[in-house]
Amino acid sequence: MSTFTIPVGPQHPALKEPTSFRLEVDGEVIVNADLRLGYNHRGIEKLAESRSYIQNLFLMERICGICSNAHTACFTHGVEKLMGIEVPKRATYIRCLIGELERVHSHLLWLGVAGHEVGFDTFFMYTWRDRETIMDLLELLSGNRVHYCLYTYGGVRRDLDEGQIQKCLEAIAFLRERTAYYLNLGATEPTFVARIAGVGKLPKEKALELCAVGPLARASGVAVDIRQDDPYVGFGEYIPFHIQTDEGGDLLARVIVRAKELMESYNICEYILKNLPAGEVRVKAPRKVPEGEVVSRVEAQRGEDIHYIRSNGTEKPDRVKVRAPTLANWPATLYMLKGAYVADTPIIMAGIDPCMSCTDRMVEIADVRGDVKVWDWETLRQYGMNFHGKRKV
Amino acid sequence: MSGITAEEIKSSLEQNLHGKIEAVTVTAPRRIFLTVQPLDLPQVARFLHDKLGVTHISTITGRDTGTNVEALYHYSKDGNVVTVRVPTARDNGSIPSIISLFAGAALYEREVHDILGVHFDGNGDLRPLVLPDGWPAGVYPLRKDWTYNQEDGVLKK
Amino acid sequence: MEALKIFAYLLVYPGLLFLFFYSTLVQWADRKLYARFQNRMGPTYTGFCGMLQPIADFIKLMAKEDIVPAAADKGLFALAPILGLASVFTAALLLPVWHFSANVQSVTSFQGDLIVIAYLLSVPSLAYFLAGWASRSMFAAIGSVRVLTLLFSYEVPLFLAMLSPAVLAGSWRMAEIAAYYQQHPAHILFTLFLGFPVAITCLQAKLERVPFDIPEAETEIVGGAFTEYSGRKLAMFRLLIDVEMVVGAGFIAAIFLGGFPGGLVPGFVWFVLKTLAVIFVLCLIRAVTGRIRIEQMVNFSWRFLAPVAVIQLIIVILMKGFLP
Amino acid sequence: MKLQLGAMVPEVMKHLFRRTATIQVPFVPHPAPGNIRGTPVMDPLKCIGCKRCEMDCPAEAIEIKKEYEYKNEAGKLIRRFSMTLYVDRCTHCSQCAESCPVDAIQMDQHYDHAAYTREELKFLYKPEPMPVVAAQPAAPVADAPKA
Repeated sequence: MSTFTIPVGPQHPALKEPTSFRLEVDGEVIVNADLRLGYNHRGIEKLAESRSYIQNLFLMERICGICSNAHTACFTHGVEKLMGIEVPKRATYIRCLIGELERVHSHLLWLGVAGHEVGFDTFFMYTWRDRETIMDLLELLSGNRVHYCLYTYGGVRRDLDEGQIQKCLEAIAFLRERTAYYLNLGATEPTFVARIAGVGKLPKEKALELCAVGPLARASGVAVDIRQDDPYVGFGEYIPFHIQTDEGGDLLARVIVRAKELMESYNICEYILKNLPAGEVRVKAPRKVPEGEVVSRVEAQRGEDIHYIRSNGTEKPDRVKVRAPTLANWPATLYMLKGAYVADTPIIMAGIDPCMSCTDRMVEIADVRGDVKVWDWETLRQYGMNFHGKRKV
Repeated sequence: MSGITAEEIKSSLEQNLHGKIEAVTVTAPRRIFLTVQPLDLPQVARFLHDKLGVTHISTITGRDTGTNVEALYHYSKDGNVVTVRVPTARDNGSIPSIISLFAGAALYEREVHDILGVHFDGNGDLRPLVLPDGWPAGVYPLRKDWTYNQEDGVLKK
Repeated sequence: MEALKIFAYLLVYPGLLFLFFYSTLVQWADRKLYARFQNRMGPTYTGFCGMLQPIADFIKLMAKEDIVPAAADKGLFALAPILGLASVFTAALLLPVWHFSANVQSVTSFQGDLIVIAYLLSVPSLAYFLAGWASRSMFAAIGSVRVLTLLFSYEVPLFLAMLSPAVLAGSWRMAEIAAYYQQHPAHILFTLFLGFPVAITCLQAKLERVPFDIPEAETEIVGGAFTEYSGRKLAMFRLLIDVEMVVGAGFIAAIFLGGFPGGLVPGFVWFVLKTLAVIFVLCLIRAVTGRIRIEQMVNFSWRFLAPVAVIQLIIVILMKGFLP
Repeated sequence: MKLQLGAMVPEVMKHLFRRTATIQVPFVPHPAPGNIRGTPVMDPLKCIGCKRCEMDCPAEAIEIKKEYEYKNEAGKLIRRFSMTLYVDRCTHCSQCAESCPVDAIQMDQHYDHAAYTREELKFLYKPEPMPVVAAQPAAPVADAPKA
């Protein structure tokens, strides 16, 4: 039987963000897969070169909505190294806390999406409902649900008070119980297990060869975690951390690794909240950054996030390179798709927790001060009527 | 935290690849920078892969220095980042591909080719990855002489 | 008077009018239940507790632009929803709801109507297949192939499960099966524990609901056979699925749960209660499972559903020998 | 772990009779936590016109303009500035409030801005018209549409 090609994307219900796969299928089995990125390219790397460091702080946050803190953290750590400033200890604790809370919200989101991709919508609804707890918490701590804007050069912008710490501890106790339930459910519900066990196998050698990162690599038994290998914000130094891996290499292992990481994050958060040192939360930072170059890495929720920053002694960086974890995981995804069933495509893709906004970073940018093309209500209405009038509908 | 340290990597590189590498510096804990000429890159990459056991390449950064273009290969091993700087010419610059050793680098090479116009010899698949269809050939947005305003309407047919 | 009765039977109850409104109500109940299972609200704004929401959706879809793909087979594309809808409405007329007495045969109740209704309920699946095939779209093509594969996997267990009550009652007529259960209420138990679950599972597959919504798996193949449908035709398909749900539930209730005794008004009440009970179970199944793959479905139905239905049949035949 | 058919049934049955987790926003008000970062509000009396907010705004949503200057009775030169805030671009990051050396910009609690045109989302904070006679400056007027 000859093969035929299915386009998955740029718009497809399985993809929450635009990207494009071309799957060559033979019946229900995929024989070849190809990838095209760039639908979300916003030119952030180019844009960063024309913005000051303070503006870039917020620009980096907007690379992605889910790992907003990870990118800012990575960028800020790098710039602080260039500036040569030491961050107060209380500030690093709060930075670590917000990073782990973000990981919790992202992993809960992923659990829900995994459920949704295999048609288990109830699982999706419950995990997302419980994720709201963490979103409310983040809003309470930082003033916003998604873009926390908590990082600044030399520390954090908001301090924690006693009431907030209490609320955090309560929420974490609640989420710990729920996560245990989901972990149990994910491993016992037959239809769910049937869809994830043995699906999307990625052997350890392949994970190493294709440079997979994050939970994907850890679920294949590769013990890489930037928090352990290349510690930042005090991991391993004064904040205890244990790497979580699984040998399965399939989607079930990825679910388990993420659930275990959730538990580990709860432990870290509780440790931080109970051992928060007193003191300042920020020191003054210069506006100009001395010349130099730095490679900064952070373990984002999806894996290793790496920034290369080069400064030239002015207020604006010379080059900012962002490599988000999703891009590193695409080769492994293409490998996993070959030989899989068409029905497993969405869950395999979702298995790496893809984030197109992170992957693509560039598009034409209109000068916002200039003539912004605006479609007002009436023009839109007229356009619609003309469009349908021409087609005689 | 365990495993090889930055200083060990540095001394190992200096001993074994004498003459091939320049300016090996440890700028910060676990950060090594070195410069390699394009034609020596395969040998350095092979040394890193076979002798030092580096399997992971984090990314390839492309940078326009104004006079030439350089690609920075960020290899990662036990928490150390070995950044190999490979300078090449701005026009028709080319660097040997490393995808036979590091299969994961294929997309990074495509991306650098897209945005800076560096050709990677040996990578057969250098189709546009991030730039839109219909992007004119020979226009590389991340070069310093490219600005948004000048390319206004670049996509209009 | 008789003519009026037939007219009312065709158009009012259980004909067009009742089926339309009742199926929208059932859709509402299904959505609301599903939402409450998921700790959500479900339809809220249209009518009392959002009861009119399905009707509003229907009207909205009817008013939408009707797009026919340029490459599609236009005749077949338009015919498929009408074919499906006609067959389920016809099937509804065969349900033993109103002026049936077990002794009198009529044009809507005869020996073998059990088989006829089962076949009429299979026609929608064929309509989905034709719809997907006529769309000439990649996703629709995969969807329609999956519709047929699914049809082959659930149809046999369903027929086997249906056989047991028929054998028990010794009749191929739904009214007589229902009457048999009404005379021997305890005999419901014989088919309740094996045959009924198999039939419910197959009905779930027939209605293409989670965990068997493989042909229209939204996250995999967009909308399956309905990918290219829009406007009026999609509205017809949506109505078709709801009516099929009502008829399917009524059918299961008639042959497994003792029918709808007592003439017009009590029969109506029984009909609503029993179909809603079946739909509650269907909705619960939908809420607590994920979608399985097509080859897992085939495995499941031949390795599990069909043998269970056969065991049920053997039990019933043995019981038949011992019963007075 | 052992597979268990219908593992989620107890959970969903329990929730059938519970209060829903969702509410009917916007018909039922959903209160934001007290320290949410809202929209910048400017006090024209305090502004010294250093334009640091304009420089640091990552979305380029702030425009500071000099309105007028005059000498008051004491002979002191007084400059007054207005701020135009393009709320459609504002990312509510509160960097402006942080950059301001005289605390002329504060964040309020409004976050739900929606309008049919961009003009409605242009908030103008300007000082009182210049006093004809050099008198005591009056209270400022925030010429912002009511949210």
